Amino acid sequence: MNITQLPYIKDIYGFLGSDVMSGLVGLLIIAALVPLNVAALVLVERKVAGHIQLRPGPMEVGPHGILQTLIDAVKLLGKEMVTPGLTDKPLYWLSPIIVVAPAFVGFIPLPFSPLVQIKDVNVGFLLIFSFSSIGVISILMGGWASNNKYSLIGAVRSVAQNVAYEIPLLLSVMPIVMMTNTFKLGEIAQAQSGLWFIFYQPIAAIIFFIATTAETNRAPFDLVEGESELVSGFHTEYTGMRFSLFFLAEYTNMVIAAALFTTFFLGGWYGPVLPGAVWFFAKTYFLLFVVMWMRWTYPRIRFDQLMNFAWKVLIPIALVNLFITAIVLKVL
Amino acid sequence: MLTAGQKKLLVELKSSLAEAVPEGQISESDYAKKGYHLEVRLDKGGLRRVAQTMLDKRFMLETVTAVDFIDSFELVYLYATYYHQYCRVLTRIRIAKDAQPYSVSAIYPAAIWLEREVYDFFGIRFQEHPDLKRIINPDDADYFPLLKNFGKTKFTDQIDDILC
Amino acid sequence: MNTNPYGFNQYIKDILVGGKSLVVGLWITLKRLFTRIVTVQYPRQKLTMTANFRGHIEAIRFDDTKSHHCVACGLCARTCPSHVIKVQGEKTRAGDKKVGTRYYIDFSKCSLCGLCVDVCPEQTITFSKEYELVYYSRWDTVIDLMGRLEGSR
Amino acid sequence: MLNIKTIDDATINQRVYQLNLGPQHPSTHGVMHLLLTLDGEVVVKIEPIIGYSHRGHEKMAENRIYEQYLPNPARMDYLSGMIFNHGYCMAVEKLCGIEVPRRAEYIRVITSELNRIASHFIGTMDYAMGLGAITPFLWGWDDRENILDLLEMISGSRLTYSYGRFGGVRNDITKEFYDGTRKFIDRLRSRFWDYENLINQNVIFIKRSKEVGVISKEDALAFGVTGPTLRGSGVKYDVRKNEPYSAYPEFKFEIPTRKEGDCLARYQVRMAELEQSVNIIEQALDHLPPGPVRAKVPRFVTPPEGDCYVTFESARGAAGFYIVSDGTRVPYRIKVRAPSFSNLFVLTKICPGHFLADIVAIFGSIDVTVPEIDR
Repeated sequence: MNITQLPYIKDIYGFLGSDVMSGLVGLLIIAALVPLNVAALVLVERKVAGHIQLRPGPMEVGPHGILQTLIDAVKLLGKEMVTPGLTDKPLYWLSPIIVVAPAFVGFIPLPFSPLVQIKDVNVGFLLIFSFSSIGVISILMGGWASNNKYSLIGAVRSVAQNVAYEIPLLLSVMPIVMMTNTFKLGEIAQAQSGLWFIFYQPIAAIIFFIATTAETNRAPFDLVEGESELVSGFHTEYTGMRFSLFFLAEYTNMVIAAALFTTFFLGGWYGPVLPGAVWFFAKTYFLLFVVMWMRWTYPRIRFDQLMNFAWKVLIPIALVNLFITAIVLKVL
Repeated sequence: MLTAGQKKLLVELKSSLAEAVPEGQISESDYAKKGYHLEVRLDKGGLRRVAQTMLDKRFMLETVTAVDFIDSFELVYLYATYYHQYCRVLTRIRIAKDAQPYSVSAIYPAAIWLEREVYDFFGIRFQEHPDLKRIINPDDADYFPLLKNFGKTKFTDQIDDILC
Repeated sequence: MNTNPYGFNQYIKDILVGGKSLVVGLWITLKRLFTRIVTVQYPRQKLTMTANFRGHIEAIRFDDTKSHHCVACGLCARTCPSHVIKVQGEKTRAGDKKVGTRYYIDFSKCSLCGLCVDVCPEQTITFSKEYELVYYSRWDTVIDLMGRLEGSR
Repeated sequence: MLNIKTIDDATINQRVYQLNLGPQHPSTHGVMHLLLTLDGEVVVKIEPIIGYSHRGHEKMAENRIYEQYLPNPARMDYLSGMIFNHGYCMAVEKLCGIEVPRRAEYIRVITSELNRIASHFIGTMDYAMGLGAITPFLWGWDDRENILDLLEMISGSRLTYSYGRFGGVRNDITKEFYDGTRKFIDRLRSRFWDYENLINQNVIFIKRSKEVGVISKEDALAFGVTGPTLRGSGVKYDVRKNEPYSAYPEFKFEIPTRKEGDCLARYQVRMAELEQSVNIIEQALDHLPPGPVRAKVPRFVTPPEGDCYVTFESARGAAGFYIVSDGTRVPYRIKVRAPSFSNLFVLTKICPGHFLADIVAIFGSIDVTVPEIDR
């Protein structure tokens, strides 16, 4: 239920109030807010990394380096977009675009607060996961097209990694869907008014968190652009704006992953006194801090261990968890 | 001030080396002044025989180097051990400028690189060496830098008479 | 989780011990997150060099002659490994010692080994505290110590 | 560890491709070029290509008198510059028969051990960074900064010290250095717990280092491997203990070794050596004898004709100077035995069969400095 679905809106605005327009307006808002959000996130990451490593992080631009990311964006805009020779031009040019597009679409079904939600798609759950898997194709295209052995290795690794972690991701969230028997994220969030689902499903929460970190190539699973092995993986040959598009997509996926965790396990917008959206963003940003925190603590997992961990640990545990939830729901 | 263990080891070494390389002169030298206990001076050959006995005595090939005495080269092989008391053996062999000694890389794999470096800087070609090519200098270099006549310019002559 | 087969409890123990070590790792980084920053923002704040710091060499101003004691003996020029020093001197009056007039060093080639400072019989050169040895052109690095002493050249 | 399938040459050149790890690569600790022949991600053959930072130290030695060669050793292994500097002075002193006063020997031990701690910090934390953990590297750098400040206090420079002179050291240690070292030792001891739990116990770190790059005792002997890399394989060889030189016989310290010989063992040996070095420094500071810091030595030494070989324990292994002198003031030939040179060559034997990520780990765990190899 969101603002546009209130009955009288349609007859006041007529065509303007229809679903299509609200979707468009929503997308415009996303297109405006998400890059700002990413800019803030990049700055927070560099500050957190700095303070963990006993250094202040960027301090030069603006008070306490606040405008650092904006200046970086301007610099990246100014930088020349070099296209190395012998690259597969169409794929090379298309890859950054395809990586960013699904990242924005992921915001539509997210229930920021009971009123603020672009469109409570009745298959919101599936929409986000299906669009997020498109990102992998673009990484493969980027890696293959830039005609560089390191990026090819990075791209091939990212495909295997995302395929291996898509399954535990979905399996760990199925118990939630079984408990609320709906795919609409709004209703899932609403069902947690009493007790948050993290207390019902702690194991599923941990698996979901690990799987999303691996899905967005972050922290101990950042094999795709492991700096110390593959120079910087699939986006080695990208410069200027194309490089920042990859960056944008990575951070947007991180935000979506954290937002999903809050809607599924941390009770979406429920919180004691503050309005819904504030609680939602507080939880999401805390989760993002945890992801950044993990990045600056752990070494990188080796590729075969990554696969063993997914297939031999996460998936069995997720299945067992699903099985137990099914029995418990049947019995209750 | 050799310890008992070292004395026993030196005696044992002398005997096995004498029977392995009869024509070489084996002399004991003062560790405090020279840094090595035993010096084996060869003239014709026998590098591989010495290397084999050293490996049997569990010595390590520490370094291989050459010294350019204007009319001839002197190859120096240094073996050290860490299993018994510490002991170091230096093997010295005088070879002509265009001689081609046998490589010990079959016995000590470490010698592959050590001998490549000696070739790279002195031009001494080792026979039966797996891949004798330059290791540090650029591959297409046609000079051997550590020879005494390499790089003799007016400037370096000037320095020599100032300093010495 | 590695390939060799082993009991189920080892499997669980692995996960639990591993999990604990991961959490302990997080706790350590959190602790460090709130400790004091140790870095110095270089262009904004500058560190003072210690007494023995070795910048490029400079002549000492003595109070008895209001200037240096260099007698242009050339020992430092001879002992310098990279031939960086050029000394010129002249004898003003017949009986006296020579007095150094020009003392050129090219500190881009100087390896700061301190041999010249040690070998100088008059102890007239020492290390300066200058560490920003950056110039736009190669020839700016050739400086005249005597000139810097009088502040003219 | 994967047992590499026996690939016959026919298929070898279809599926196998060559990858250049270096000379410009984030984790090659200097300009090192590893030419890898990969089958997928498994390494079939590895060939280190060296010579990028060759400056001809041994040729320089033949144009300079003994004193003028003093700055060179610190430029060979820049991470243990002090140790190499004292090593070169020891070699010339042995050649000329110069007697070094006890206080100078103690100062040499203190500064060498401080330099060893600083170098081990780089070795271990750079290894951790090779695996992807960037934070410990910067913590290591923070601790190393204290050592560099201490050494700058007495020697005047941070990396390429020319602090040793024939017959002792250039100047005496100050009170400030004495107290600074005491404070540094207590601070460092409190930090060991952090490193231990963040890295050594971390399950990802252990999984990445266990059974990776195992060097057996026979390989180590055949390839002439020395230093922490050798002690990781269970051989108790440390020149400070086996061939005691300078003032080391007067201190009590043990040689840490591990049996497994894999990357984790080498890492643990280096961390354990940190504690041993701290003990040595403490003992040396406790009984620091008074007296001169430099023996009476002529301004330009002229050693007698002959040759001599002196070995000492640098942070990477048993380094050595072989000096041939012809009685003049200019050495006839100086050969430097670089421990990294032999330690690096072991890679060609132990790397095939590992993954690309392991190569970076093994290369980091062997801890070589490139200028020392190229000399």
